[in-house]
Amino acid sequence: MKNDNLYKYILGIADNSLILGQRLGELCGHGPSLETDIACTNLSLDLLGQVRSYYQYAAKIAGDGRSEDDIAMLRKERDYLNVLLVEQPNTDFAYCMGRQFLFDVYHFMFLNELQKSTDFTLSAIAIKSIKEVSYHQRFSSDWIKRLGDGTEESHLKMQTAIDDLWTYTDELFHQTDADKAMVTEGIGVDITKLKSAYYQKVSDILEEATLKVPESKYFQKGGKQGIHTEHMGFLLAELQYMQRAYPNMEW
Amino acid sequence: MKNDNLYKYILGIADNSLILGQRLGELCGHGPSLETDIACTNLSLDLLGQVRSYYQYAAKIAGDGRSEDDIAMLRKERDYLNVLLVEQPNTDFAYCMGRQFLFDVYHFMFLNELQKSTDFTLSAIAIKSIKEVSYHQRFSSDWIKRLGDGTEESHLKMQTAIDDLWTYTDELFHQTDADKAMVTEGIGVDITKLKSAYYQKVSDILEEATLKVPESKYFQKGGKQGIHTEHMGFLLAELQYMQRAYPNMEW
Amino acid sequence: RSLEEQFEARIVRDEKIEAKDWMPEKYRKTHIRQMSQHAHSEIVGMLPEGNWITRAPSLRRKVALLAKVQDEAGHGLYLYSACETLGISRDELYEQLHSGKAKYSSIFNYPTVTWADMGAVGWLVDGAAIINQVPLCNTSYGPYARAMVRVCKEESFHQRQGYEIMIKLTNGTPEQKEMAQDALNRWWWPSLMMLGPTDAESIHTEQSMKWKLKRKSNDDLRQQFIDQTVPQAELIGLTIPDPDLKWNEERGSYDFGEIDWEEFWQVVKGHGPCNKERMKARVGAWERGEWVRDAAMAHAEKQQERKEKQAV
Amino acid sequence: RSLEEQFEARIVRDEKIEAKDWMPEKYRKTHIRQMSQHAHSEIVGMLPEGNWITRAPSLRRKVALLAKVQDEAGHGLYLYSACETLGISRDELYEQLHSGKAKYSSIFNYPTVTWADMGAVGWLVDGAAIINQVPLCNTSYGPYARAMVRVCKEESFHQRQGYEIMIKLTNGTPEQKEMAQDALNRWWWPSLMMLGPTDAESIHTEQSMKWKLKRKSNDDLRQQFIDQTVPQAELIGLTIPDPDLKWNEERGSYDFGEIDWEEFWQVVKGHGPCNKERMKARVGAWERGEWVRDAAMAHAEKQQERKEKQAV
Repeated sequence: MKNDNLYKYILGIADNSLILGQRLGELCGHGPSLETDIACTNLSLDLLGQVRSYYQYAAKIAGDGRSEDDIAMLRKERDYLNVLLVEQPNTDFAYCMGRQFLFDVYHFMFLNELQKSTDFTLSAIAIKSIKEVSYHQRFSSDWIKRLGDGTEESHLKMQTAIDDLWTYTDELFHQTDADKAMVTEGIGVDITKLKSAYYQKVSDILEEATLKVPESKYFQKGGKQGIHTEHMGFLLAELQYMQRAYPNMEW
Repeated sequence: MKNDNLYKYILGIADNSLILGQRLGELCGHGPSLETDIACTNLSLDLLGQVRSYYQYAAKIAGDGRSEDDIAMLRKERDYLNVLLVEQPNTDFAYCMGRQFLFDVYHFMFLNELQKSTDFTLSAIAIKSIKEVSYHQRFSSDWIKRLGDGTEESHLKMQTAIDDLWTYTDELFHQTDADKAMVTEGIGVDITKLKSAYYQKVSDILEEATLKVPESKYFQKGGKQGIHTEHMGFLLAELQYMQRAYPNMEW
Repeated sequence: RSLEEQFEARIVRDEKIEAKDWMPEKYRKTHIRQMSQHAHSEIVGMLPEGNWITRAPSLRRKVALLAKVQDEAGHGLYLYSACETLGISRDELYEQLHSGKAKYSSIFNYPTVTWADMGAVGWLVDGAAIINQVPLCNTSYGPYARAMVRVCKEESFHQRQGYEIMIKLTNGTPEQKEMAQDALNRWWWPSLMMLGPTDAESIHTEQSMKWKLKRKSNDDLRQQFIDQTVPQAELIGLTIPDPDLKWNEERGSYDFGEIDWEEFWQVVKGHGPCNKERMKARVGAWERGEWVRDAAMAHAEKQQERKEKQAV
Repeated sequence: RSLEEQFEARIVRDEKIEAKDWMPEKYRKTHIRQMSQHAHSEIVGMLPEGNWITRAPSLRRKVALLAKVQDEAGHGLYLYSACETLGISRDELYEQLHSGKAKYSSIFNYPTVTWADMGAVGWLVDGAAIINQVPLCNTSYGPYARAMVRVCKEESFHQRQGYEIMIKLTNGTPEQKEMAQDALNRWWWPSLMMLGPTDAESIHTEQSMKWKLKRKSNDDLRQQFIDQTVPQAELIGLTIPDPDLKWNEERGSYDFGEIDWEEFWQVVKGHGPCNKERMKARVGAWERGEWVRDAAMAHAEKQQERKEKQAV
């Protein structure tokens, strides 16, 4: 592919939102209250809406006749480039909100920079998306505070979730070759520069939520190289089911 | 297909064991003790072993180039003919044993008759399988008694499972058109004749287990017509994943 | 004139009754029952469609399905709120649902077996719902009537969306066509049942007519649904699974076959294919969510205290 | 001569020590540690392979995989039993595993990402395990030695089965070949690490050698594994992911690249990709199973009582 780096760069962004949107979609109708059900469906909707723009653009770049759905749903697990964080399961509502929060803070900072991309399409998607993501960040931060500074039980559950998910945060700032190439071309965001602000922001909110900022220095990685956790295969089996079972049809 | 009824008849038998074997396979490594893990894996192994013989025979009858795996793993959900009972999820160990027990008692009686089939292959499979299934029945009956007549908690859990699963027992004795045709030809088992002995046997064991025999007269059906519960699609998404994602390959 | 007479006169004049107005106890109770039943139906109705969110066949359909299920949650929310104006709390309403005391539409006790069911549910179930609900936009109780205006607008969008799924399938491959026909086969009769028991067996009707909680009989609504839906099915080449279905020139309506009322009552009484599953899902979500709701409450109280302290 | 001297002399004479024999406390403790670690590895090792049971690509492979995982459970069972002969209960052993006090082989903290991992795990992980374990068939403690004879026989079957999965893939489509190579790339280095830290960093070795709990150093075992495996990889057209790998004519062995010991220690210390998941799965199964085990116990007691009553 001529624009192989750009293509991979877009997938890296889109896959994060696709997989997180899929996880949120699983929750639908099973959340702790009607209000949270509506809100989580909304997050999923926003993310999947953004995802469509990215994959449509990726399809255009690939130029090999594949549609947005082909790209979103017909790759092998090893070809999905999302970070491990977003594929983590809906263990309980604390995990859902923890995962959301740790991603949203990154996502917002990332889109904020992507707005300045010299790539017109990416910049336009970022400008359109950032308002939504700003709301996501507010929503998940509020829940971190509510659960962290709620009851003893919720505090414990929220802390456990943050401790477990923390190990997946470092990967957000790992640069792939495609990332580096895109930074050089002025298209991509230099995520390494966001890292300290990210941990500052996250720590501030955790502290406000009376939660401890985890001290572990051990982190997991692999998603950006397509090496996922064992949860991913099952998520994909559902995501891809119809496209795999009924190939080449219109829906 | 020339032998359409025979083909469907075999699928009806094989799909029960395939889907139950798949459910048991999910448990592997997650059971309440190492001993039960080994035993449940064993049930799964026996069932899937039997299943291979049936599908190989079905493939021969179909004679359209499809292999046992194509038949087992590449049909659409609506074409699976197993009873609803066997697809019920592994809610807890009481449900697993309840499902197993309610199926095993039927399965044993069924194979006992199938041994007399005028179809040599089916009769041979039945003769080979019945020893295994006799063990299954003993194993699951023992657990019904242990859990029913164990602690207060286990009694309650076992009763709940039996009450819930009871609604799927009647379907075991519904005759499809293929069933009827096969009975006429001396190939198939007249399952309607097994019904009262089945409920007698099941009731005896439930009573021995100090459990109440459910009185509900409302039953569910649909599996034999390929109309499954909402659990089935997710089970199939996993079962079929590799065959769907990597079509026409040898493993 | 008595309060009751004044009240009835207002209804006859098509005036809206509002939450603060005097109303007979039976009016209040009947409304709570019907509105909560309606709200519960929206909430339980999220489950059979939610079942396909993770497996929707395209991103466009996934987004549309999410939006639809979200709308249903929204309808549930308006309707619970409207219900709360009559002096019952949301927790009480949930309690009635979870204990089985309150009913919800029986149609949601059928499983969604294939993707085509997303089309059939939108087309038929939302279609029947609209026929039930449009007259309620003019019902006598103000909060309910206003909620229904909003609900109906969205439902008719959902119905079109469902029908469009069916169009796409019937224009597709033979497999897709078969999937569409199969869905129609499975959803047709339950959709007819959705419009309620035959008039002969229907209770509460007269009173409800007076209060404009009901404006047509179940059988009339059913006929309307059939007359509207049959041509839609024909248009896209689908066959209604009723050998007795026949245009009756004289009546200007379709004659149709016998409904299996035994099945209807079995499902209503809690023995449909998914009654247990649906309740397990709702009760499970509620119980698993308890600590979350408690935390939110505790946090809000803490925040309030802090504010008060600052104010001092 | 002291008991200790007699004991050591027996070991030198290659006599087996049995459960009832006198043994030094340290011998007992060391054996409990090693045998339980081995048993735990079998049990935890069921998880990464169990992960593919529901998704195995053919019925034949599904049956073989089930049988393999069942064998592992069986190995766990012998080894726990052998361990129990030394006066520790199964519950205590589980407690040590669940609390993190006891270790298990670090290799099982890597995820099984594709079907080819079922091949690579059999070929490489079981291959390395056999190299570790064959010498233990002659270890001094009788129950352990006998358990190992049985284990090794099955492991070598598993290894062949794993290699056969790889052969099938490398003879398959380009996608399958790529899948096989990818699995080798991911499992090669962890497999080398499986044979333990370099001799320089290895503790307990001398004592273990004397007791025949260890007969070769980690580095020797590793070299043996590499020398055995490289030709197997070449035979099926796979490339070992080590640019420094080179046949050393003089040594008659392969030279190989630097192992990432930092990764090794990270995983050993509990921070590998799946450590948390594996423990959650084990602890979860144990906790969810408590009422079942309690019931079985209660039932057995009731049965016993009934028997006793009848006997009276």
